[in-house]
Amino acid sequence: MAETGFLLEMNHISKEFPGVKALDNVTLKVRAGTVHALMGENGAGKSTLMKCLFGIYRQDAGEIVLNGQKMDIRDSKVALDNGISMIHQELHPVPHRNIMENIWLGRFPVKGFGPFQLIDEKKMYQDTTELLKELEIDIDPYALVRNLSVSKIQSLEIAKAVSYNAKVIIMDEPTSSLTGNEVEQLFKIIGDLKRRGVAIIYISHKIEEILQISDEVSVMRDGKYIGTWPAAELSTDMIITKMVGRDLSQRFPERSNAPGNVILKVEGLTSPDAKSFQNIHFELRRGEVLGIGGLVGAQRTELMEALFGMRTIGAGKIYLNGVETQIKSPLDAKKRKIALLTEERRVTGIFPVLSVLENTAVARLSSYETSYFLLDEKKRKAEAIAGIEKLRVKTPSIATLIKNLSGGNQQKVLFARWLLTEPDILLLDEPTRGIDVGAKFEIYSIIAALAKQGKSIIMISSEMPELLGMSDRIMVMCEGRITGIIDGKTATEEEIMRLATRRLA
Amino acid sequence: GGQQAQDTKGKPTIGVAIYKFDDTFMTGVRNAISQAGEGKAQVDIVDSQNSQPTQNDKVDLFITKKTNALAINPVDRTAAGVIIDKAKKANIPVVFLNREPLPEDMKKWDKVYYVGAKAEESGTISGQLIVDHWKAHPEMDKNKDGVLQYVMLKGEPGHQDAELRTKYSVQAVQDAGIKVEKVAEDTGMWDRVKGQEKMAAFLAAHGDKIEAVFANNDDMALGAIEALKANGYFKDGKFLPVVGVDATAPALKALEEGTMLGTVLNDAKNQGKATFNLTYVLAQGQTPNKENSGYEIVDGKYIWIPYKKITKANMNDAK
Amino acid sequence: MQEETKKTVLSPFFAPRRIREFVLQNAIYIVLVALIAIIAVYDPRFLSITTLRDITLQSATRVIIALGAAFVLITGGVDLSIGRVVGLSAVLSGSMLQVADYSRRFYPNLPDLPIWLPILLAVLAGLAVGLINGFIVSRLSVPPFIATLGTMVIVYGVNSIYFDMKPNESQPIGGLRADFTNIGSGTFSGESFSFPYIVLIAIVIAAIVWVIFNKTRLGKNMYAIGGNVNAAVVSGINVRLNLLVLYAIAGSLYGMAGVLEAARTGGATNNYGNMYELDAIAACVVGGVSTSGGIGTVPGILAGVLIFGVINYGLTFIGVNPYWQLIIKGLIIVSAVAFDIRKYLTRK
Amino acid sequence: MQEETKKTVLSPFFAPRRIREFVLQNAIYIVLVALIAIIAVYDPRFLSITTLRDITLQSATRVIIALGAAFVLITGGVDLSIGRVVGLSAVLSGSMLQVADYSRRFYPNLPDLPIWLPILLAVLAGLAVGLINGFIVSRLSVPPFIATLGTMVIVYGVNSIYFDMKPNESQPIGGLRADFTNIGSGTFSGESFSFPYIVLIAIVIAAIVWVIFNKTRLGKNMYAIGGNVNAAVVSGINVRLNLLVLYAIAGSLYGMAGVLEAARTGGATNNYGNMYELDAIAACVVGGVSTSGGIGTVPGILAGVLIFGVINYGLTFIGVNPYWQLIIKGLIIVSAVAFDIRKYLTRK
Ligand SMILES: Nc1ncnc2c1ncn2[C@@H]1O[C@H](COP(=O)(O)OP(=O)(O)OP(=O)(O)O)[C@@H](O)[C@H]1O
Ligand SMILES: Nc1ncnc2c1ncn2[C@@H]1O[C@H](COP(=O)(O)OP(=O)(O)OP(=O)(O)O)[C@@H](O)[C@H]1O
Ligand SMILES: OC[C@H]1O[C@@H](O)[C@H](O)[C@@H](O)[C@H]1O
Ligand SMILES: [Mg+2]
Ligand SMILES: [Mg+2]
Repeated sequence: MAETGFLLEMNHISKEFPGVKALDNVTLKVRAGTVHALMGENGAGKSTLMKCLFGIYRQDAGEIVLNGQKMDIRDSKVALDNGISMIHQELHPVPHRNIMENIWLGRFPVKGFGPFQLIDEKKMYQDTTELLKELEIDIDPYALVRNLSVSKIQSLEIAKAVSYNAKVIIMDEPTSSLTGNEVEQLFKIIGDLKRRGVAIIYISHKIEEILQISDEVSVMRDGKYIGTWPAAELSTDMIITKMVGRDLSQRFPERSNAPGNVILKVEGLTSPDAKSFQNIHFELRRGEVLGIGGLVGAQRTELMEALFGMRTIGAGKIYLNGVETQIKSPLDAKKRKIALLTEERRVTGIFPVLSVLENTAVARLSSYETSYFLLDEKKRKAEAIAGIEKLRVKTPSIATLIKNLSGGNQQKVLFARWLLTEPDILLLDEPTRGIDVGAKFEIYSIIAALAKQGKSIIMISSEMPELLGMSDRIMVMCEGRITGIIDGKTATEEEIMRLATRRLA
Repeated sequence: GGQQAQDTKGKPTIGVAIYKFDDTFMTGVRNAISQAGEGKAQVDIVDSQNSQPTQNDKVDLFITKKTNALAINPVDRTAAGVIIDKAKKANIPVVFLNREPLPEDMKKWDKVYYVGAKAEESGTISGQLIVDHWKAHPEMDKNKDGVLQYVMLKGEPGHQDAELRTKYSVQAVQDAGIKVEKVAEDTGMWDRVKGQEKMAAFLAAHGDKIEAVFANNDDMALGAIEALKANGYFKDGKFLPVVGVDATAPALKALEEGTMLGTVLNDAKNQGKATFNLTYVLAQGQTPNKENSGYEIVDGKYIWIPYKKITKANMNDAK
Repeated sequence: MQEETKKTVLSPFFAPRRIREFVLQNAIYIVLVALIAIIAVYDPRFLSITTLRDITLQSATRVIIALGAAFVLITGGVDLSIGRVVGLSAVLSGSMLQVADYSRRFYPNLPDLPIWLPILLAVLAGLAVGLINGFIVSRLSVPPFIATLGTMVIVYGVNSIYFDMKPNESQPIGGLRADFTNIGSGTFSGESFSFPYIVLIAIVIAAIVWVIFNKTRLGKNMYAIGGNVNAAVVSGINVRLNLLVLYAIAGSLYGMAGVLEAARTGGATNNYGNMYELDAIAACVVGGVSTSGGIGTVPGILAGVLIFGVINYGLTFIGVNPYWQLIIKGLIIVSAVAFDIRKYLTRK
Repeated sequence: MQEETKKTVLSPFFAPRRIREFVLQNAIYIVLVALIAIIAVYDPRFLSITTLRDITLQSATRVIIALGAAFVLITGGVDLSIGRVVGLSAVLSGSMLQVADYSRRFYPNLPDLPIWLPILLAVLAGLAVGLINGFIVSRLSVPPFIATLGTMVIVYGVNSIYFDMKPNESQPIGGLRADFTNIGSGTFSGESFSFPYIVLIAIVIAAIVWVIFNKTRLGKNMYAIGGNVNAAVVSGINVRLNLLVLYAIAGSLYGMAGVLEAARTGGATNNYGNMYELDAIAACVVGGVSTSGGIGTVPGILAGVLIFGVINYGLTFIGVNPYWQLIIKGLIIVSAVAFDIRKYLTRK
């Protein structure tokens, strides 16, 4: 190691995209055997900085020094060859291939020589089994990735990143799709890696996590480097202040909603798939926030999708305002003033090649239609702009393609999209995934305000504080069944965990 | 481009539109046209890519460039009417070749001519080739029923030559007093590969029942011969008469080897030469006649280049 | 956009970066102008009103077809049935619009129909094929390539059977009525100008398509479906219905173009339109339509068609040998797109 | 997968669910068998050794071409240059392998070359076009559709210029040497059997391709690139190099097929191979290759080619009118894929 004591130094890095200065003279210094947290609001430039380190982008200016040596990281191969691996914020699975092929992609073990090298399937299988066992991930190496849940894919990416035996591992929001056990598991892995002298750059919006596992914290704001502090010297509030540039006194807004009469009633709702949700009964009131807790695989997503007309229902009834209703398609759902913010932003959320404007207005078009089938362009633009301003989306313009926004800002655009439809019932599946604290507060405030206006909200969340802080009632699911519905004001994390694992014992 | 323009300064310009450049026969014609025109005129030959709309576009372009005469090998003979209207409006004489416009269109203007062969004739001649063989070789009637069992390999459906050859070849056999039975017919799209594959299926389905193979052109006939070879024909005395049209070089080779019975020469050289001579005279503002064009002009508008029956005996005529 | 404009005002327009940006954003129009310039250098007579008229005339039906193809391409599909649909509607309209005294009428005893009726029928035939394509794609989940490959051969088969009916028996259809051919070759003429009807038709259709693409729900949905079909479903877009309508519009445009091809050439055969799909798709892609969907504009498509028009016409104009024309054409296609595509590449 | 197997042991194999699953997973093979059965019902003589030989013979070159096409399709690309490359290598090999006493030799004074030399040159020509395609796609970022559309016309232009050279002047190439045509039509014959060389060649190539697809890095990389190119990039795969190699292999396979077409038919013209790309891509897709990349197997592709082989041969065999053949073919393509695609559709 060089005398500086740093394993990795990124000095004076700048990077500009058309219309955005994503990185402006950023410096990051990381020591071996430590977890270095990188924090900042959505769009602060964290992912971009990491992409420069991993050879996905090339910085316009600045240098990267690894082990005292100046590096020219032309592409990801160079990064990997030099002991840098990465868990990406946007997951990168190859859907139609199996687990092993996904893990060993780019470095398949071969046997034979010269042009007659064939893949050593056996070794690949053994290595995979070993790796998965070591990391306590329970997946069949032959399973096709397209059949896995998001959380399994996330675990897979973690396993892959670890398997490179890298000196530096970048983790860009690795826990965004993980719950309980899996997060614990990851932290254990991180602990092991630290002991082996690996440096981990850890990006997350979950401040509790950061304080729990990191040694040092660097903060960025608007593409600029703000500073680095030992984690031990920081508190949640201090981090927030440094990130946001101002104080944020509360994590959750005051709520003054008063749940009214029942708007949605679900009776015995059962999926035709025996492994999915079974015999679901619950009621949702006007102006109520109903949280849904549970572990990944609890079939919460499937339940929401069924309510939104995306899945067939085997048995059971849905009553809207007391009237039995069949919801056959999302269009149907939308007409009945239901909105769904899905879990997988990239798969079912954004239109990557379309602009922020189009992405915002897309679910609301019928209301801009004048006679003669033409759209009222002025109104469309005005409403979309109002929508994204309300959510403080950070974008150079409304004409910017959404794929060029940071992950969190994309999420806000999706939120704006559904708010424009003026729904009575909002189904939110992990609504604050990948969203920074400041923006989270904004979203919570919006949820609270909507509830106050009499709108009803169902919110799936794997973040306990969020469930506790926002829900009037919390419904907990396990293996497709409801294991309890508890009062949000009196509930505790322990209680939710107990219910979430009730059927597993 | 530029160079050519200098050599040919002061010489008349002639615009030629061929229906499709990679047609074997028409390539012979266009080569003959440019040969005849060498040093005398600037001849612009363009490809209509087997598309009538494209050909119309090319004609517009020639008119814009004010060529002195047009030679058009129509993709679709009925489209001649529109082309004549365009030419008439611009007062540019036009010679059609190879595919004959309808008589009512030919009558539209006096500066319209036609050079070509009668497509019917090529059909009739291939029929006669079979008739000659039938008469000379009674064993050709394998099942001795006095009826000719034949298969037909048709060119591209809807193509004038394909339709007429198919019709008139069978007609000629019947006209000679021989009864016919069609065992199978399919399109080989003028193509050697398809000719071979269709023939293979015919043979598998009908085997020895087949007594003759008509192909609308030589390429398909040669494909059929390959399929026959694969089924043991043309050795140990096993024979089946195959006839084609075009008299291409590979076909002549097959005549020589005795695998093809006969073909029909479509006289590219004379079609090309007559076309050029006619346009050349017209381009200079003269009225064509036998003296200045070198060919007899029938009804004041038509030059007929005859088809020729080709067998092993007279194959040198086709070289 | 708004912010962009502000910046333009601040930084001098001719800063190298601005120029680069401008060139990239307008690559395709620059290619078009450059092509014209190069040909004009070879032969200055190329810059004339007649040339302009010829090229626009020749591009008119192609514009209509390419716009149809764009409806499908932007949804992320591809349509191979185009050419055969053009052929079908050319034959259909031609067969019902022959002069009474023509020797080989398709329907010997058909009375003179009002001209709009056969045209309407031919367009409806195109629409019907479009609906079938849309149905196969959206209901049977067959990839568009295969769905339209299927209809491509089926439509050709059906058209050929019709064309082969007695008494026509696969003879080219000719003797079209003057009121019909006049649509294809007539002009509005004033003292010093003449403006072909067919060009006007193409312009009107392009304008309508522009409105559909940019100002209607259908158009926005089209971009959304091509941009991310899953997200479109979740956003409450009736994807199946929209696809059906979009394919149907595309089909009617091909049908319309087939009618105009018959009118323009004064004839029709079952082979009309053969391979037009390749030209149409190529023109779209050269004009900036993405083959993976979600991207494409009407002016871009017009430029794409015109580029091909200029190449086809210009190379013949300056007398390039047809085989060399192919080579040059291929090189231009590839380099135009290679140049244009830069605007989408994220700089590393 | 393993879990599935476990369950099979527990639940009786013929439970309706199992059957459904089995049918879906093997849709394409079932279609193939069903087709044969239907034709055989019409005409039982269809089930014979000659038929089998003819169909495999006719499918041999198509298998090679379809396998080539699959290399490109699985990367998520598409290759329109196929047919023209086949034509190029047919003409190249044919032009150098004519008998000495043929009257219209392409090279009148060329000595008898060792047979492998012209064949090698023709295959290399295919490889070169493949490399160019790969270069345009991977380096210039041109979408494969346009890149290969460009080379398609360029290759045809080049081949036509070659074919039009004096003294050949676009005459069909004939008089091929017996040792050459023998590759295309010869057989290993024993007492009671005969096995065509060309079928053996196709089988060997299919086996090699199977190994490449399943047992080599190149193959796995191909699936990864087609499945998610970003995943490939961030896993440190040299995507450009892999694409280059994959397109080049595809090109050489087309080249090989072109040589065999010339040998099989005993002739060649510049029009050989025209439109083979459509057949090849259709066979692949019918055989389960996804047009959006990442999916496809060698047995599936073989089944796809055989389905077309059976349709083409069988319909002629039972004497269906050519136009009806088209219609039936179109219907089969669409329904086979509609049926097969079910296995990927997640039940709602
Ligand atoms: N390819 C791109 N093209 C244009 N702009 C981009 C591109 N990638 C990122 N940006 C912009 O750069 C800025 C930084 O984005 P980045 O993804 O690094 O943010 P982040 O800190 O990771 O945010 P988040 O917490 O939401 O993931 C944002 O304004 C974003 O819009
Ligand atoms: N066996 C499977 N095959 C395919 N997809 C699956 C399977 N199991 C789960 N999924 C998908 O994974 C996603 C999450 O799984 P699931 O619905 O079981 O958990 P959840 O309780 O909704 O979890 P989360 O809190 O992450 O939303 C869903 O979109 C579901 O469709
Ligand atoms: O249109 C193509 C066909 O034209 C015919 O005249 C010729 O005889 C055929 O061989 C074929 O070339
Ligand atoms: Mg990020
Ligand atoms: Mg008999």
